[in-house]
Amino acid sequence: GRAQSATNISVGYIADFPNASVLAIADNQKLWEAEGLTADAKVFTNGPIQIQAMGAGSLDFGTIGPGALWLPASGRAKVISVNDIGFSDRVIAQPDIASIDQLKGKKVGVPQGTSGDMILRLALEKAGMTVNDIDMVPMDPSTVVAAFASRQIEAAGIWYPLITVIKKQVPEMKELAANADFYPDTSFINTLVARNEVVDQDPEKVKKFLSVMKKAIDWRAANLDESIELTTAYLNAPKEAVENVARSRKLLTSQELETFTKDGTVESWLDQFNKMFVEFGQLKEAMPPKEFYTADLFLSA
Amino acid sequence: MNPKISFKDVSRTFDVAGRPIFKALDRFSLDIEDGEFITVVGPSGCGKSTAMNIAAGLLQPSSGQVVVDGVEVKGPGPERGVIFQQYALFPWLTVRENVEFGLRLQNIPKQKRREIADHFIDLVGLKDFAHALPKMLSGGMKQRCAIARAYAVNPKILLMDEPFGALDALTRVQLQDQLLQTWSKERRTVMFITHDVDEAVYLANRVVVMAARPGRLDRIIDVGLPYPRTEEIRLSPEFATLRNEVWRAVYHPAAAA
Amino acid sequence: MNPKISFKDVSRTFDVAGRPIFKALDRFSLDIEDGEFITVVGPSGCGKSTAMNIAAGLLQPSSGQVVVDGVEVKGPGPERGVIFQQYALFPWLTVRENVEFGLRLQNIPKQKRREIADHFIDLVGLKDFAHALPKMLSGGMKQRCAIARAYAVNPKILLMDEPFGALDALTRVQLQDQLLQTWSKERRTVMFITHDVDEAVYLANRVVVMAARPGRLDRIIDVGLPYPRTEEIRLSPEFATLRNEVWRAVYHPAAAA
Amino acid sequence: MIGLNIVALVFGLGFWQLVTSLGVVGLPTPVQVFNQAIASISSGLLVSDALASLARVLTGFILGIAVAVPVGFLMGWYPTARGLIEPYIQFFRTIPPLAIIPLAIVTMGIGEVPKIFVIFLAAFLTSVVATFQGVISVDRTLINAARVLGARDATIFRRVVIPASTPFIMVGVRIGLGSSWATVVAAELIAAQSGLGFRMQQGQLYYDLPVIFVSLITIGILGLIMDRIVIAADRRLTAWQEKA
Amino acid sequence: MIGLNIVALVFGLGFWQLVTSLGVVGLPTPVQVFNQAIASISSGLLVSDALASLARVLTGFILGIAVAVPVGFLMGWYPTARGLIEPYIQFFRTIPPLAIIPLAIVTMGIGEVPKIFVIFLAAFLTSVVATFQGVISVDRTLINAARVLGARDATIFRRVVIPASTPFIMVGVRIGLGSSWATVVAAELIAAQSGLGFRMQQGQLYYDLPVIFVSLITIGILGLIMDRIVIAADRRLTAWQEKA
Ligand SMILES: Nc1ncnc2c1ncn2[C@@H]1O[C@H](COP(=O)(O)OP(=O)(O)OP(=O)(O)O)[C@@H](O)[C@H]1O
Ligand SMILES: Nc1ncnc2c1ncn2[C@@H]1O[C@H](COP(=O)(O)OP(=O)(O)OP(=O)(O)O)[C@@H](O)[C@H]1O
Ligand SMILES: [Mg+2]
Ligand SMILES: [Mg+2]
Repeated sequence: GRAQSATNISVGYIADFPNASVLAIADNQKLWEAEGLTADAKVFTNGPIQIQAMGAGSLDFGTIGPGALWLPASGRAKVISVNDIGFSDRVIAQPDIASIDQLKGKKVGVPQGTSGDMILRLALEKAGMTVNDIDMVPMDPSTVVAAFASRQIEAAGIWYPLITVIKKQVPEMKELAANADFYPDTSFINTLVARNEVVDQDPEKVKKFLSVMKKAIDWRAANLDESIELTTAYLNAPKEAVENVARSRKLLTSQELETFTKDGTVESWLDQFNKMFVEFGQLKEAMPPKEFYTADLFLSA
Repeated sequence: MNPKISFKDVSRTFDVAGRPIFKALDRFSLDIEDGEFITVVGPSGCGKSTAMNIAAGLLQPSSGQVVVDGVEVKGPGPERGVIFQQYALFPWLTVRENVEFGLRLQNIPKQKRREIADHFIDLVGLKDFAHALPKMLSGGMKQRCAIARAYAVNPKILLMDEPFGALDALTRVQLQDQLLQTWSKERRTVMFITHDVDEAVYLANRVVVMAARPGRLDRIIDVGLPYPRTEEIRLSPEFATLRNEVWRAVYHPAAAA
Repeated sequence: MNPKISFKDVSRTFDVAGRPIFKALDRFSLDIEDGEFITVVGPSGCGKSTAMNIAAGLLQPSSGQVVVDGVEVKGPGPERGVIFQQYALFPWLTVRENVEFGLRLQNIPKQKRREIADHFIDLVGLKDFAHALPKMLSGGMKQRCAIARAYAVNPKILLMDEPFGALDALTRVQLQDQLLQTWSKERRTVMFITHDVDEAVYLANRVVVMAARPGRLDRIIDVGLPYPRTEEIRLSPEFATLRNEVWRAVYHPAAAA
Repeated sequence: MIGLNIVALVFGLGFWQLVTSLGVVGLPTPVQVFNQAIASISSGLLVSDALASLARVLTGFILGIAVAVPVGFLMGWYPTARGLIEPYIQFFRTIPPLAIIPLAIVTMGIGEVPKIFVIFLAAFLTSVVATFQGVISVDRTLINAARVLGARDATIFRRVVIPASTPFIMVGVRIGLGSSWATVVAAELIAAQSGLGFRMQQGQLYYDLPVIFVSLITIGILGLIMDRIVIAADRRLTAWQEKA
Repeated sequence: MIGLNIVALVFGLGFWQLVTSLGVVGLPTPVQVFNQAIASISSGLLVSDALASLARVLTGFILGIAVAVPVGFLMGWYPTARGLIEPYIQFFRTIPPLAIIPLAIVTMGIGEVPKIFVIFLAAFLTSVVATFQGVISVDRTLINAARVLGARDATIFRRVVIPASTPFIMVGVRIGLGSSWATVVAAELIAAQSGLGFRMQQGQLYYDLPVIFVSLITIGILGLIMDRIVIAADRRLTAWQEKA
């Protein structure tokens, strides 16, 4: 039976390990009940649609990847917590290309505005190049797989588990850059976000939600194998793919996140992204992280 | 007494791109009395159907007007029954449903509707084809179905465009006599187009002869023969004289005005 | 000499769901000699059009066969010209284009095609309407256009289904005489359906009388009158006798076999 | 006909098997897809997805047709209505459903309503054009015949225009049906929790081709079945036509 | 008619202005969009995008129609062809263009070919249904009339079936035109460097609503203009019809 005082919340997520695991754990460990919450979890295919749904008042909380961070940075939602850090993004190339330098003038496929796009730009920057030096071909993720596997493009900014699929077709492919190359300065963080109105009008609700999430994050860090099991069942997804992703990520504890929040690391990550968004042209000007990351709520939850 | 139908200087032109304006009907004037039977004859393309369609309210005159019962015709109405030269059956309805179409619109109850429809279907000899779709009918049968459909709504005025054109001689004579009978019994006003001079004389109070290029009224011939018309009358010398008169009128028209 | 067209025990049934099989044509046999002019009369719905469509190759017989020039008919061909009861003009072509349609298929050069088409358009009195679309024509004009179209391809066999049904009396007589003229001059074989007993006798070598329910051959009446047929012949007592004979044959048929 | 359909099917499967076993493209083989289908069926997911999508498509599609027929009539019959409505119809027909989604979310939230709306729109926009063309192609003689028997516009619409333009409406219905199914994938971007389009997108997340193919083929088969039903209805409704 | 169109337009703009100025939905106002349009025009981007998309749509659309008409004829005329082809057509009609794209890339690369192919497919699949229905709806009497004049199948197709089914083909053409434009956005997912659909996706990426709207409206307007051209052609081609 539902507790008398239960508060209903709606939570959006993307059906992959980093975004769904916290919800799977919260369900399995009955963490919602403990906080008197009843969560209605809704699956989405990407972050921006969750933010749109928030704009329409249909969603309270969501989980988004780094590519969608410009939405909170332009005031459309609030970041309430970091979830984890991804290490699945790569710049990959056909077997005959050995370094970023050799990408000059080559066709590089990239899903624009995603973490794949970011890692490509970071890698180019590191090699002293920009996107103008390559023939950047914007395409959506599954198209990148098809195009790379059939050797229509020479390189791509893309991520696991899609790279697993590509590897089956092109076993000799090269990985020219990975998230680890830029960590910790640039961390491809997954974040939890909340609708602006919820943060403004019902901070208690946010705190309750955050305290559930913190517990789930800790449980996940401590019980990775079980978390993978739970998430696989929760998503009906192929176990292998979930596992590969799960093991590639850096799973922080709430303790660590609190520390990073206090010492300004989180804000510097967000700031790092803000700069990128402005550079890419996605934002004309970004709000300072202080205004869209609710550090106080996170710490007090 | 006012005429039932009055054509007042009705003209109709057709404007076909790239050619001079074509006068299908030129200042056509005609009064048809209540209860009168008028037949219209004239060479092919002289504007007979055009005149009738204007009276039916299906075609706008370019100038002039048609007045029915003192009111200018603005559109069609069920008091003016029309039989079209090209039948115009509803191909998705059976013979009976076609005949019942007009009755439905008058909200006649099902039972009654059925009765009336069956009566007229029988009258035109389509009893065994009540359930047939138009595509299963022969040319003459289609025409008979159209006749039954027009009769069924019992209009005070009947505008008939070569209604018996596709019928064999016997059926034709039967339907002619049938038409004359109900006409006299129920005091209908009939405007009947035909290209059969015999038929024109046999049926009419007056035969209206039209001429072509431009389509116009040429002459009106009074048929002084008594009703009911019989086979005897058809064989009489008076009939022969009238027939010749109409024939001559049609084929040696006066010069255009 | 072999007959030009030979109907051999031709039957045709129509299977309309939910009703007993309908015999539109029942064991119809008829030999038409080369150069013969046959007219076909009979009550509406007796299978005249059905028989003709089978000869044209447009309808499959349920049993039996039609043999033309010693070869079984399997489909239509330009050597058998057809005039349909419902005209069947191509609505997107002008009168001239309709008439030229068959000529194009024979790869006749443009100039020549034009000449032939204009000749026949003139023949049926549509000279001024060569550029008109079918929708701009009156009923009789449409029929005349269909006639011109069939004549233009100069077929050795003409299958004509009530071709003059919608024409006024004068045009009709003109076209009858015209038809007889080219028929005798160019030795055509003609099968001509009509519901006009006068017309049937006036044109034919032999009049084929059909009966209905089931549609079948009832009787063949030899018309012993000489060609060319004239107004005089039409008014002769022999003509009147034949006419009465045909009339009686049509309307008092022998009982079904 | 069914025999030929099966020939076509077998041929198609053979071709697919050939292409994939040669390894020319990175596609799953028919056997892999079949196995995935079995797995999806036994887990019950395929059935629940199919039902979810079917419910959306049916609702959106039927609503779309039901609105398209009278609107098409209005446009065909009253030039004023045509002048006012047509630009919008033409305009929205060129806009991809993907572009409508943000608007649908903003105005209708993320429940079933916006999903059905997107499908409705697809079905409506295609059918309305066909109905309109049907209405203006109705033989004028038949309309005149009805008018002289005393029929008013409403009656003429119901008893003459609709039956006479059934062949056109059927074109709209069939194309609309295809569009509805093709749109269900886009519609299920809107926070669907199940459905064939949703499952396909999930498959795309992992590039799980067998899952994608099972969804696509199920959509294809359901579409095909519904199309057969429409054709059967069409055959009954237009039995009066003299067909070539 | 044009007058009414303008009334409709003004009304629509007014409504849009009203809704946005009330701030009920997060949409840009007409003025904002207009300013963006001016900016895009003066930067030359709008014109080059429009030309790029137009070229793709025109090519794909014309090819689609050109193939659909004979295929529709084959299907309507020869039951064997129909039995073999129809299941595929029905099947592919239900599959969203987005799902075709990876396949198109594998087989056709990332140049213009796959983009045009996707548009071609959209136009073809809708038109073929309409043509097919047109072919089977042709009055049998007209076909008979041609046959007795000596016409063979090829001639009947060209000189009778096509003109007689123009009203149907036009439905296909108009719907196909809409689909082509609606598909251009999906097609330009395939590694496009310019084009209205490409620009729209850029806009979506940056949530730049004015840019999205300018693209959408340009697509709508170009679609509308092409539709008017089709209608004008239709009017010429079917002037022989007695219209209601
Ligand atoms: N829609 C139209 N466009 C152009 N001309 C037309 C149109 N309708 C009729 N006409 C012309 O008007 C004239 C009269 O046509 P109408 O149908 O009234 O003739 P009719 O006397 O009924 O002839 P018929 O006895 O052959 O039926 C014809 O010459 C015809 O060509
Ligand atoms: N497609 C069909 N389905 C069912 N019955 C048909 C079909 N075509 C013709 N019939 C029937 O066959 C019979 C003969 O028709 P046909 O057209 O040959 O008559 P007809 O002698 O030409 O008559 P008319 O002089 O009226 O033209 C009719 O009773 C008709 O109902
Ligand atoms: Mg007339
Ligand atoms: Mg007949």
